[in-house]
Amino acid sequence: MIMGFLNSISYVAAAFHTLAAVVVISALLVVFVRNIVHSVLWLAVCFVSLAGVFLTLNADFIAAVQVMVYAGAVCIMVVFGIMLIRRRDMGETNLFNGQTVAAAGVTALVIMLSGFLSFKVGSVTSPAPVPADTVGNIATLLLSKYVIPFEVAALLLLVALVGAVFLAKEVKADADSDS
Amino acid sequence: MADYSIPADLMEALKNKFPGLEIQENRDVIVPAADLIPFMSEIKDNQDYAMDFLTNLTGADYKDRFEMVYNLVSMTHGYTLMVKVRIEDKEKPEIPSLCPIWGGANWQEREIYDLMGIVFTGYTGHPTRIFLDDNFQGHPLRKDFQWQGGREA
Amino acid sequence: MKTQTYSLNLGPQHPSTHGVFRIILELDGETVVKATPVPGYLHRGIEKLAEARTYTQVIPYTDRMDYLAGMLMNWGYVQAVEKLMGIEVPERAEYIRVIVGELSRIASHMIATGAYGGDIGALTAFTYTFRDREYCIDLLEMVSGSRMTFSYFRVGGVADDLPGEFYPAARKFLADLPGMCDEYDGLITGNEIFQARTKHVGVITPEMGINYSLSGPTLRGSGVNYDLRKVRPYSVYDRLNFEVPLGKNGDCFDRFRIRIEEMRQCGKIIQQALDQIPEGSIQAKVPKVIKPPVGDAYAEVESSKGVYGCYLVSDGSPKPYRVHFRRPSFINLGYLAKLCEGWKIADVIAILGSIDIVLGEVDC
Amino acid sequence: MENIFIGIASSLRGFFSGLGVPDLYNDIIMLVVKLVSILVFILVNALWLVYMERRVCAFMQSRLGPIHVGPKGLLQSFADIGKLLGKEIILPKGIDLVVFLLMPVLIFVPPLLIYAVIPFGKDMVAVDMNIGVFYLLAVASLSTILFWAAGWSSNNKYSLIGGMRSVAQMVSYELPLILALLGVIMLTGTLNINQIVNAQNGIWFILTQPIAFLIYFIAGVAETNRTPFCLVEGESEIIAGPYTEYSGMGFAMFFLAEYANVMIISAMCTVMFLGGWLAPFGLDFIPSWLWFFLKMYVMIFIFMWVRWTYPRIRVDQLMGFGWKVLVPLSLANIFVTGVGMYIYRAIGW
Repeated sequence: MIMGFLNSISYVAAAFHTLAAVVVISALLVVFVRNIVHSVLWLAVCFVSLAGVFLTLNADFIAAVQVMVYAGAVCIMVVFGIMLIRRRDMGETNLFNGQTVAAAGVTALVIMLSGFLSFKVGSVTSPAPVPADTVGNIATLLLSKYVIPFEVAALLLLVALVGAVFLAKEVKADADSDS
Repeated sequence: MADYSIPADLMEALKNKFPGLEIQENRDVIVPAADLIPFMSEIKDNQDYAMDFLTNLTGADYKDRFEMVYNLVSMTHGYTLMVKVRIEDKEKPEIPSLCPIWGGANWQEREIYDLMGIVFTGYTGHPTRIFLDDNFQGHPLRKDFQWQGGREA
Repeated sequence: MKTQTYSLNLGPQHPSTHGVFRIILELDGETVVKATPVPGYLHRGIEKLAEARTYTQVIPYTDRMDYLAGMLMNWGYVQAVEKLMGIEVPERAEYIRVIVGELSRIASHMIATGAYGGDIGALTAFTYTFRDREYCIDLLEMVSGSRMTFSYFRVGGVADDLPGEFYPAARKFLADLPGMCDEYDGLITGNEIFQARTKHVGVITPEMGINYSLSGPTLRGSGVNYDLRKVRPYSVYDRLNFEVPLGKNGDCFDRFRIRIEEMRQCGKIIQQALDQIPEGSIQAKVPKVIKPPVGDAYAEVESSKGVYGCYLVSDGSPKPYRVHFRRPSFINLGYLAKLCEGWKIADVIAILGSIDIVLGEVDC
Repeated sequence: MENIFIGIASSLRGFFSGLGVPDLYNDIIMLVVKLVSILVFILVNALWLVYMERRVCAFMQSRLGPIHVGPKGLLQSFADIGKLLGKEIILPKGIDLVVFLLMPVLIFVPPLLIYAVIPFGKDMVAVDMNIGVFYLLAVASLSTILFWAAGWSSNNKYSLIGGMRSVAQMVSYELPLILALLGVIMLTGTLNINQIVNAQNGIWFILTQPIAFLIYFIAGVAETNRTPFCLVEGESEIIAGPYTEYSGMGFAMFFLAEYANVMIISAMCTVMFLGGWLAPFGLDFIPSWLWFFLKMYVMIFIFMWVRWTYPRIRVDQLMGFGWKVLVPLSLANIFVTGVGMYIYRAIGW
């Protein structure tokens, strides 16, 4: 009987729902825990499980990017942000402020909008199977059809990098640490 | 043993400048406490002596007085000189600090303050205890110090 | 950007403070804003203890100050007593003192060299110098029967003559010594990372070095030629031919390098002393109970850390009235607070290691 | 010999299908078997590496190292583990309890995930992933936040400094690490680790990409926090960095994870630059997995050699070296590789 039950469910679907639940719960915890460090750690959990969601969609490249860029790098950036907070005890660092109502309104609006859009588009399943070599396709697309946006993005990052170097230099003049 | 003390004529010049000076037979110099800072500045800055190196700074507790001992060396001439200062006030011993003249005096004065209880004046925030606990009572190197507590109570 | 400093308590239990020493660091990120050294965790009151002992009984206490170079500590004290009593030490005893003193200096510098490697992160250097130090300590054991706290010096001479097997063993050690120093140079001094870590770090200018009464390799690293063995030769150093290694920049690297060079010079000194050592008595005629005349005396020797002085006051009784030791490690440390400002935490360790302190001596 | 492990796997699979287990479950069982054997492999190797490190260190330092426990001291690591298991886990005041206790456990997850894609021999890879190299780099970057969280939760300034250093170090060394591998990826045109190994059939990439190998090696040392880049631990400055407050098995987990990471970097050096499990000079009679281990252990030995020879670099020098030397060098390497490939094709070999 158990065998029959196991055969009846789709493992991919089960994995998807589990991961989705983890994503939602961890995302909520990011907002609701009171300690901002815990919040960051939950954010990492959220990103990693989001990568898992991508994996269930056979988008392995995007999943790896998700882990690398978000779970790896963005968390590090948040860590740096935390270090700039002046508080001895991290216990009460992630609190609600007076704009709860406004934020709730905006959130509700976003949820409604995205719900409306997904309803309008409907769930579309591509008839073509997922290509095995996703990376190659992405590379080809990036360097042919989307070459101009790609280059513009690269330029933007370069500008950001130069700006960061410039800012760091300014700070140095203020006799700051280099961590 | 070679002689490294200051030549007699230079000593004479010092004696003329500071009448309160007392030169002992082994050429140690006893300086009145009031003359200490001018005397030390003189022998450090006057290039005839150039006593630029304060080797040793210590004190001793005698029955009727405290005595500060300063050993000076001249890097350029090679002279050595032992300067002594007598502090007659046993109750509240005070002497001007040499920190403004020699940085090396700082820790040695703190040590003497800590262990012997001689207060060095004229340098803000100085001296403080260096070895013993800040809450420690008394100054152990004084002859009248009695150890209270511990194993040999 | 506005930043906030925080304080970090370095020690008294810390792997790199060379004992129980504490520095309170005020840090901005990893940069030191203010450093406050706090000694005193090993203070035993040797100066007070000495007042209740006879003159000879004080000798073992001196070993416990710089326990890495016990012979030199003995030497400074007995020299003060001899000066106070006006004792002429026999020549053979003086040569023996030079030999064991320089061996002690080598042993101390070997630890300084190896431990400094460890401070910078090269732990292997530590084992190499310790391996070689064993040979050095073996020689001192032959002479005194002890490996660290020798108590070998006596007022007016030394406790015992050199044993027969000492001479070949010492000559073998001296033959090996340059090779050992070459090995340290190859392993540590020549290393690129080591040089990057130590060069131009913690610079002491000659003026500041003199002003702060620094001595020993710490001062000579800044290029100040102040070595008592040359400047005011005591014992028989005026008959021995050696050089005083000097640094140029006064940085950690120079202070470190000088110690290795000094080891080579020590080897030369011991070699000459072994060649020149005369036959004769090893002990001057000294009364059984040492009772110096009333008065005071100050004597100095060049220990491995710097100028080690002893100020003695006698009231004519068999016990010293007042003993004060001028400990080079203690006075060299007085400049640490200023030296550390503006450097990183890692540099604080490098600077502290380059001064080469022994806490037994600092706290006395 | 060559197919001993593959043989075991297929006979196991055959055994289960003989029992009438459906294919799907058989796949899952085989995956679990593979993962468990990888876990055992990591632990056994980490224990062996602890012993090896001590012996190599002793050899470098002209002493003997562990010789008393077991033959030639081989059981020393087990004795150590036994000792550490018996130790009390000390929980300092003011720690973040959950994070503090969780980190030594989680620290083993990234290495475990990475081993899934490493080919230990011909056809001996748990998961033959299309984007293996990229996956590996992505997962490897995860361990930094674990170090940081361990340091933060300890409520100790030394730990926190160590944690911050680990973040700063990762930010500066992840980039050259990836850029160095890009040269190889350009040559092969694939992210599949097996294909990269196969591409080295003619010539190992250490010969065609020597600069990339050097950069990868240096950045790899920095990734594993070993001397001369052991700033995160830096025992003469910050005691033991993030592990300062850990005792007993918690500390041992970090310790073992370090060796697991050393193995990963060595294995990656082997795979990307030293021809993986390919036999050099046609020495085919030695099985491929043995070749892989030989090469990996040569790399591990070099890691240890470096560790016990060099002093530690300073934190600002580390950043300067990463950003001012390694990153430009790796970018130049990519440029030269690109131009070289273009010329190569233009000549038409």
